[in-house]
Amino acid sequence: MTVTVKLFGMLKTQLHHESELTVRLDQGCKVDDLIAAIQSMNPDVGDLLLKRKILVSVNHHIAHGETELTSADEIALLPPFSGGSCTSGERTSYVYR
Amino acid sequence: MTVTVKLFGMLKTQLHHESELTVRLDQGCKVDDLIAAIQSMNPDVGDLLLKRKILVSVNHHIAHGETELTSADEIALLPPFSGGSCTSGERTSYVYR
Amino acid sequence: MSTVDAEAMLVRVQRENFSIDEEINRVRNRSTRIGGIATFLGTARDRSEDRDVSRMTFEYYEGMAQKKLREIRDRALQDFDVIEVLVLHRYGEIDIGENIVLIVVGAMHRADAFKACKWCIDELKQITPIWKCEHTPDGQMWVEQHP
Amino acid sequence: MSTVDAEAMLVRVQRENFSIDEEINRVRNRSTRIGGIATFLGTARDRSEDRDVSRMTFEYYEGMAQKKLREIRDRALQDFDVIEVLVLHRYGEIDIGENIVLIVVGAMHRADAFKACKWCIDELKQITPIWKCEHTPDGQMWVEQHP
Repeated sequence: MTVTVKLFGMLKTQLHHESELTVRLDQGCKVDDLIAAIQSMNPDVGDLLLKRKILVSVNHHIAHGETELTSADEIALLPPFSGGSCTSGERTSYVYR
Repeated sequence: MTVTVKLFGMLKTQLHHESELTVRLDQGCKVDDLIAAIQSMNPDVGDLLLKRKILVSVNHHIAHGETELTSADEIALLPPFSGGSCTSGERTSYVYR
Repeated sequence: MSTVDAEAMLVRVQRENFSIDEEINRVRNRSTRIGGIATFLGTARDRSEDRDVSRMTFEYYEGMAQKKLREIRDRALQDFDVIEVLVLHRYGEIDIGENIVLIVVGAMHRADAFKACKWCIDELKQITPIWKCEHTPDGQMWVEQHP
Repeated sequence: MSTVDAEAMLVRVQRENFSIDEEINRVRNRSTRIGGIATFLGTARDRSEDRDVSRMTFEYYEGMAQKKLREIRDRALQDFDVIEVLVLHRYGEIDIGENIVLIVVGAMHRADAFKACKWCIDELKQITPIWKCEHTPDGQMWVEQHP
């Protein structure tokens, strides 16, 4: 099956300036399998997914590795959130757009 | 000498609906003497002054009993403040206007 | 507007209602370093303990009230890591739901803005010579609050 | 406006700027029991750590961002003694000094309003899929914040 994965923020830059990614997976695949597939495409992004610095959402819920996927699911990769205003003493890291 | 004492809030009600009080005092009198004079005019208000539920201000500063008074001073009796909005779980007591 | 006039607008006791957008802009315009603005708006409730309230009247001590509000602003600016503070209280007759008091604090970091804003309104209630009279079905009463 | 429409206005992600007076009125108009309204307004600062920032762009995940903001409002209403909560975030290009995010909380008592307001903005930053890109002299950068 083919799943479409939405990309946001710095991930669009890191994954070839696309806002969506299409990934071929076996029927009955899990989020862990999706992460492995992305790891082989882009090891940096794969590592951030494994460390859960980037999260996977399925149908607007944060998913864990065992969550099963279907081609009807709305899947997204979520880099660290940075909404709100810059009002705390946060460390900041940057990725060029 | 004669001093003029400004009245606010519930004190205007308690002291004959006047916004000022004129009190005759000896030269060199202190706030404690003013309180004694008010005590003889209105024991209820005098008691609240002695308990410091009502404060005396002299020239916009909260005064203590030993503060000396002159006829040029701006003197006021300040009942408990109730500015701001009614937003805490306060006990409230009332005096009819 | 001169600096003195702009500062005078940051501490006021006035009869008229105010626009919160306008008051926030006075604070915001003081510095582009501001990243968070905490605001407290006190409004007139229709209940006071177990009494219905239909309206209220605020009285203040002209001169001393403003002096105390300036003290509050100065101390907040000194004791907290904040950039600007505005303190505003109305007097006269105020209907249910209407604005009574406004504190606006601008800071680089939001935690400081919240802390200073809360301190200002707590302090205002303690030290500012302002008095509230509530209009109730039993008549008009001066309110004395015990924290 | 129906109840459903009025509720929908209390949680929004939108490009346009907003009036704080209007948003506060949405909260105020929900109940005459409200005596204190705590507000947090996040504005665009011209510095981010040691970099000059000339502008910023916010991107969000349509659908999921709104869902998370609704969750924040629902949990605040449930976990704090407050009467109404409004949560609003802008997206798109935002100039220095402009509004980014607004939380408005109305309560009977001011301490509850402050606590809930602070919790909402802290939680918003943790769980809402919104991303900021800063325009700096070195180019445009996606910001990743570590509390």
